[in-house]
Amino acid sequence: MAREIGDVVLKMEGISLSFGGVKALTNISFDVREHEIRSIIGPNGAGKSSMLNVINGVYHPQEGQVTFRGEVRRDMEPHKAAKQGIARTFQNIALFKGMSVLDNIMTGRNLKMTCNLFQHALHWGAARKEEIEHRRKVEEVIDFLEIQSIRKTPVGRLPYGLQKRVELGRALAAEPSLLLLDEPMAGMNVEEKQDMCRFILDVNDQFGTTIVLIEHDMGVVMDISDRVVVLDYGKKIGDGEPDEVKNNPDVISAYLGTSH
Amino acid sequence: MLYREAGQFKASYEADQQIFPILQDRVGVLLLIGFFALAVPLFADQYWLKAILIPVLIFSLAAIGLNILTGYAGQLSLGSAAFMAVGAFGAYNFMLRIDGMPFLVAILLGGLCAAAVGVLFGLPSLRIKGFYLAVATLAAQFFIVWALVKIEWFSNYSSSGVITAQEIEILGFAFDGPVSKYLLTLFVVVVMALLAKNMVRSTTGRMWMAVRDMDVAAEVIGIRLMRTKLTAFAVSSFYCGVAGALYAYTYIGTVEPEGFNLDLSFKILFMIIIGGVGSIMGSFLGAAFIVLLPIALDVTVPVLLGDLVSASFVSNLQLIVFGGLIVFFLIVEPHGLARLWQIGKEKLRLWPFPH
Amino acid sequence: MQFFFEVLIGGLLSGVLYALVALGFVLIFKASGVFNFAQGAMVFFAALTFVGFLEVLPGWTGLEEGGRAVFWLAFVLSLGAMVLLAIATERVVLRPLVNQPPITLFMATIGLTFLVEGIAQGIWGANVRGLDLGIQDEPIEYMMENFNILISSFDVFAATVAAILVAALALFFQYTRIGRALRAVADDHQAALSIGIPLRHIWVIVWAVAGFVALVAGMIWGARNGVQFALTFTALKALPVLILGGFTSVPGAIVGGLIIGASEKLAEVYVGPFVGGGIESWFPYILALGFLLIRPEGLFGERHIDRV
Amino acid sequence: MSDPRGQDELNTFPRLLMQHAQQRPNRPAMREKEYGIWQTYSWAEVAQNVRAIACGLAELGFKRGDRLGIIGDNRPRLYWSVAACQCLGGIPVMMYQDAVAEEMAYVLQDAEIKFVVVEDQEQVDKMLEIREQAPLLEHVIYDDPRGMRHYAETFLLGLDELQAMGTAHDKAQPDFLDGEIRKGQPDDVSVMLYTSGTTGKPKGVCQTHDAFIQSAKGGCQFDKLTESEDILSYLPMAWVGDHLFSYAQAMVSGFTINCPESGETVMTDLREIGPTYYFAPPRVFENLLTTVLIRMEDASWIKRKIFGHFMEVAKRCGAEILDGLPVSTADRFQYWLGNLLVYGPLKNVLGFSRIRVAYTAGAAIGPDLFRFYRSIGINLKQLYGQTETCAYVCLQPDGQIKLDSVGKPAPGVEVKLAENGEILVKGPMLLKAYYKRPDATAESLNEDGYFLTGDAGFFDDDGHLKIIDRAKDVGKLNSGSIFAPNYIENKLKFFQHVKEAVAFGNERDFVTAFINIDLEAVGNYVERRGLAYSGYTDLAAQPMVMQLIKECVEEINAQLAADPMMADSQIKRFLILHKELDADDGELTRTRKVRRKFVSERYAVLIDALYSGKTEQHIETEVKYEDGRQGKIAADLKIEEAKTFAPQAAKTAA
Repeated sequence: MAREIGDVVLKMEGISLSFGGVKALTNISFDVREHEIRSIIGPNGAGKSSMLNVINGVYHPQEGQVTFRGEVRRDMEPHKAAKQGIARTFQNIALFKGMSVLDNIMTGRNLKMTCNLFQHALHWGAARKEEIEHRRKVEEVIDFLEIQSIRKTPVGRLPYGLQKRVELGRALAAEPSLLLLDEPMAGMNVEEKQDMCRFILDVNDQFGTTIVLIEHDMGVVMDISDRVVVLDYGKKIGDGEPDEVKNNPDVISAYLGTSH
Repeated sequence: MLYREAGQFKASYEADQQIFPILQDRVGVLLLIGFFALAVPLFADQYWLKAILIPVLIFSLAAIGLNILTGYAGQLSLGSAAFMAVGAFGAYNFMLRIDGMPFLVAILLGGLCAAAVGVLFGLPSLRIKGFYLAVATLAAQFFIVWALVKIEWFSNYSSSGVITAQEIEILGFAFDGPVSKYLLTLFVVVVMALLAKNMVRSTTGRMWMAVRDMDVAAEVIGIRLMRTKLTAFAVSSFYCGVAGALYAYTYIGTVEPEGFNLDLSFKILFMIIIGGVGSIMGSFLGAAFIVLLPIALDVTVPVLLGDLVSASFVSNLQLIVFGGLIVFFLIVEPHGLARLWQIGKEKLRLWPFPH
Repeated sequence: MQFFFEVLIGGLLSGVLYALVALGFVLIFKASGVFNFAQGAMVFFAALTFVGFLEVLPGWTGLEEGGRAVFWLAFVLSLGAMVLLAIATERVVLRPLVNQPPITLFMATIGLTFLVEGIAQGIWGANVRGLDLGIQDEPIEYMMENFNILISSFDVFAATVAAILVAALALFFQYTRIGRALRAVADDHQAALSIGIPLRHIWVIVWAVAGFVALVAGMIWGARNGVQFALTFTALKALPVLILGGFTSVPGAIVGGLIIGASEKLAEVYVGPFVGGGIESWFPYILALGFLLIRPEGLFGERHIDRV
Repeated sequence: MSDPRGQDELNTFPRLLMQHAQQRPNRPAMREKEYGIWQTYSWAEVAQNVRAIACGLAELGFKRGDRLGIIGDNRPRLYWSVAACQCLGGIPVMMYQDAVAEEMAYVLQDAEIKFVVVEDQEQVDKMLEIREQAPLLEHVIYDDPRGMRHYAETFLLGLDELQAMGTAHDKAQPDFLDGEIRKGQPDDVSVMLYTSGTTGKPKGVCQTHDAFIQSAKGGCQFDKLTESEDILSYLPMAWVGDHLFSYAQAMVSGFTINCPESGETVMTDLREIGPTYYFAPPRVFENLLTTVLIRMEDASWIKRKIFGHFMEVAKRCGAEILDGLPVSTADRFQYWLGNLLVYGPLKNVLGFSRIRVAYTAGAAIGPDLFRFYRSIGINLKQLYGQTETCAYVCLQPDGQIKLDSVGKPAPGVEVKLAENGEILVKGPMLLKAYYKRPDATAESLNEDGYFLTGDAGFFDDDGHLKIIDRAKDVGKLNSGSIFAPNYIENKLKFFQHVKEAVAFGNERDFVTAFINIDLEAVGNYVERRGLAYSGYTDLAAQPMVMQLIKECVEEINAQLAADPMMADSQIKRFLILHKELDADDGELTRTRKVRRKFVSERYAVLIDALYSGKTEQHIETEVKYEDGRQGKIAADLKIEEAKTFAPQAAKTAA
């Protein structure tokens, strides 16, 4: 009854990344399997966000290689990653502030839209049909995330929790096969967290989307992840199923060392 | 107050995604167009047509062009006038050098020339942002004006690059009077405004705005920054180019490259700031405001202050008022007249409630 | 070859003046993050105010026309006017726009340009005025005789003044409390606030210093070419300098100014004739643009990493 | 009446539906706000879908006479399930979607339900929870498949799959369903609606096709409803009113019902649709008015002035203009101006600008509230009816609106009063029976075939019925005149400062009352006068509050004195209770009705004090807090005398 965890789709091998001499990631390797929820945890500054940025090509690692669906990617550009079906959300909400919820989510479908500028200008025939067809898809996302009542609200006016939801919506609109979530529950209250958890599980379950998740809330991570990678100061100190990781002495000391 | 929206429900996405989803707006806009197309030619005198309505329309078009680039795609440009010049000289040369060139095709080709030049000067936008880019567009401003003066071929070897627009004839009908020129301008501007509105409310527009609001996120969802920015440059310059061609053909008649100087570029920038950055409607409001303001000052100041003031005082006053208004709008209403209009409309929709 | 050096040195010397205007930009950008398009207008305003005072002061005070006293009094008064302008700018433009995106502030300074120009001409009139600083604008005989190179003593004077000014500013930034505070603000507004530096004061000071630089630049330019509206165009000359040198670098402004000054003159003389002349208006921009494509952050600018 | 009728006559709902599908196939039958737009279903589409669901149900083994449970919000497919069930000769049983699982279990058991159609996962979970208690339950069909992927239970089935099955079945045997529809008879039970019942367990009221069709027809003729009406269906499907307005009347007239997107968006959806025909309980109208007034408070003074002025105008002549009464030209002009500036925009913003007929019922509506809506030109009317009478007994005719009556007997309805004042009704709309409760059925219908409504009332001189109280609550004062506690309490509750009231007087010399103040309204009132208070008990004990309530009571007394039947019921003494009456403490029912008996026992000492002439009484009361803890509230309550009026004197004073 549970979803089938499949083969490895994403493989990170010996990734090292530094900014002007400061090492952000040191020789990190791990893999992500089809349909699984894979969490990356670690104290602040452990290099979690940098890891996501390497996966979808915002940062280019100095060493190591990333293999996605059998293809080795060097100097991957973010928009090419998007084309291959990788979508993501950001730690600090990166919505398009001047646009409505609907338009924000519509942008998520830009890769699937094929009409050109001239067709758009005329807004007739194919362009119009395409717009409507994708609006329908976007409405499904809106329905899925239960944000019907705010669909035409400018995102800047929304409370934080809802903005995070809209950002997830924009990522989902692309119908990604790999979804990278950077602290989707940061700054949320308990109820919002529960909702977000439910959405993440539903996405994973209903669409079979593989998810790489960065999250601080240990309870949530241990609950919903299939496997967890633990980073500390840019190095991998643990990797495995939640229970395994929980009892890993390195992980415990890293957490005790920082949080107390 | 005037709005009666209850019962205007949308049963299809077509209906929901109209440019004016509210019936009263649709009617209002049609009435407005009808008024300007039918009533104005009957009643307006030559001065109004030549000195106010035609320039307002042309500058509106140029402002739409700049708004596409700056307001929607977020790339600041200080060279709009130069692209107008390219359009004007382009159209002139097509008319001059190709026999039987239809006028409308010539201005579109003029616009395309401007678009090509726009893309060329837009190339730096791939690597540079913000002020740097604004400065780069100044290069376009200076270089283009210089080239049009110095390369005499463009002006058919006239002195200091002055060109005189040919007669306009479409399907055998000569557009020689102010009324016919006005109607022609109105037609082109309305059609192009509609096309612009369509662009900005479709994927193209959303990609522009995405790049404007947060380029990193835009790239991550698959938007190609280069292509998007260059498209904005091309479309924007095209609009400016067509506006420039109209400027030469239906407004001034005889133009020189120096007429398309930095001051004109600033004027267009002011139009979108005062009219509303990121609004097609605001482009019209801003153009009308900037064209009418000096006229209003010219008329009212001497009346109010009598002979005390000299002409130079009025022109300084103009500078001060322009400058002051820019600062004022940026502080008080950064989205300009369009936002004021929108707020007013919102109030009417919610009347009698305040919010 | 002599001709080449003449052109080069002439270019470098006018480059010094570009650098002076660019310096005003850099100061303000460093301290308040504002790209001050009105710097050119400030130069015009300062010069016009100065000559204006030179004209009216003898009548008001009975001091001897063209005398030293009038000169210094006019200088001090003009400086005062620039301080007032700085205060007014902070109060009317900067404070209400605090926390707005930089591009908005940039556009506001375009508005400010118009305001300042209008006010300057409104007060002093729009006539072209001459300005005599008492420095002869004639070739230095020594250079003439020994190297057969024509160099104006005025240019040398201007370069010297500019050099002194730059050095003074560098010392000011490096060794005074206010200077350090200014640098702190440039690095991090929040941090500056948290160590108790009143941001508003900093802004006023830095705009006043930029006003002072504008005054000096305006006097030199004005003495050379007459005090006229064209002074505002100095700002347009300074922009490519900034691109070249980087918005935040004082040395960049100076080196950039020299490069632009020299190359524009050389280009005008050696390339100009082949394309019809008058390329001074755009050549610096194209040069800067070409440079920009290679090094987007300018000569001395800091590379900026987008954090996501 | 029970003779089998002609097969083609439109005397059952399935036949009506099929008729619409032929006569007006392309007119919208239903709309639902979904995915951002109003998804529209034509009559032909509805018929098609209903056929599919019906055939699917038949495939699953649904038989004639079986009951089909239906649980969920107002969704088109749930309405279709109602019709589908009726096509097969089954009996739909709608349940309140917010009911807890146990309450549903009771209905499932009582109605012996084997099939249920539910809206979503939430309801499926409830079904799973009570499966043990409802052993008969065989199939649970869900409308929205969201989240249902991992439910492996074999008795679960998606409505999509059911429809697919049904479509195939209908294709294979097109005559099957037509045959089933033909078998349907007008006096078959068409629906079972459970009454909430203040006492005892809920009872299933069996209504026939004929009853609902006759009631719907009567109502449609009465208000001249056509196929072009739009109604917003947002009230629970299990409630008789929704079944009459959104189902029966739509089926009879062929108009369009509109389902909102969700509970949160009802107001927006209402505004978008702008219904022409609208129903809401008084509570909704009251909340709406409150929001209007609150929102107006933030308006600029000039707007408030305009609003205030034209509201005065409306008060003066609005209702009269609506009723077509003569009004001076000056007032007409003012009203016209007001309509332009205030009423029109206001109705538009609320979504009421297209309303032709609006009804309210279910509880007494305050005369000011009622008048407000009528005065701004909304044709709001009252009706009277019960589940047992298809919510169809009395209606207010256009142009003959009295604020405190429920109108005249509806077409085809006979109304008479029993000796004790109880209202008895007879007509085609009466229930067939209470399901499996012959005792209750017999009790509620007298030998002449009249239904005992349990309400007491009287006819005024124009033949309008006035409801005064529940018949069993109506008592007599020692003076022999009638004592109707509810009537008095309702009048008190129309004051915004009074939240709840309990009147006493049966077999006593005079009337007394307990008052619960409205914490928010009274709190605001005293705060504006600079008084601080700490909680309800403290607030209730403030002399200023006592004075405020006293004024209310005296105003009521003046009104009562004006009515010869009620003049003796003036409130002589009252007190303000030290705690709010609470359902958790058993003082109120879950539907917030006062449990009179319980209250009078619990506070017997207070009642004694009211009648013994004391001016103060100490009381200690046990309470249950929200978190389940027990506590005590003690207070010394002041007892106040109110001014009463002589019947004659009051006439001139009032």
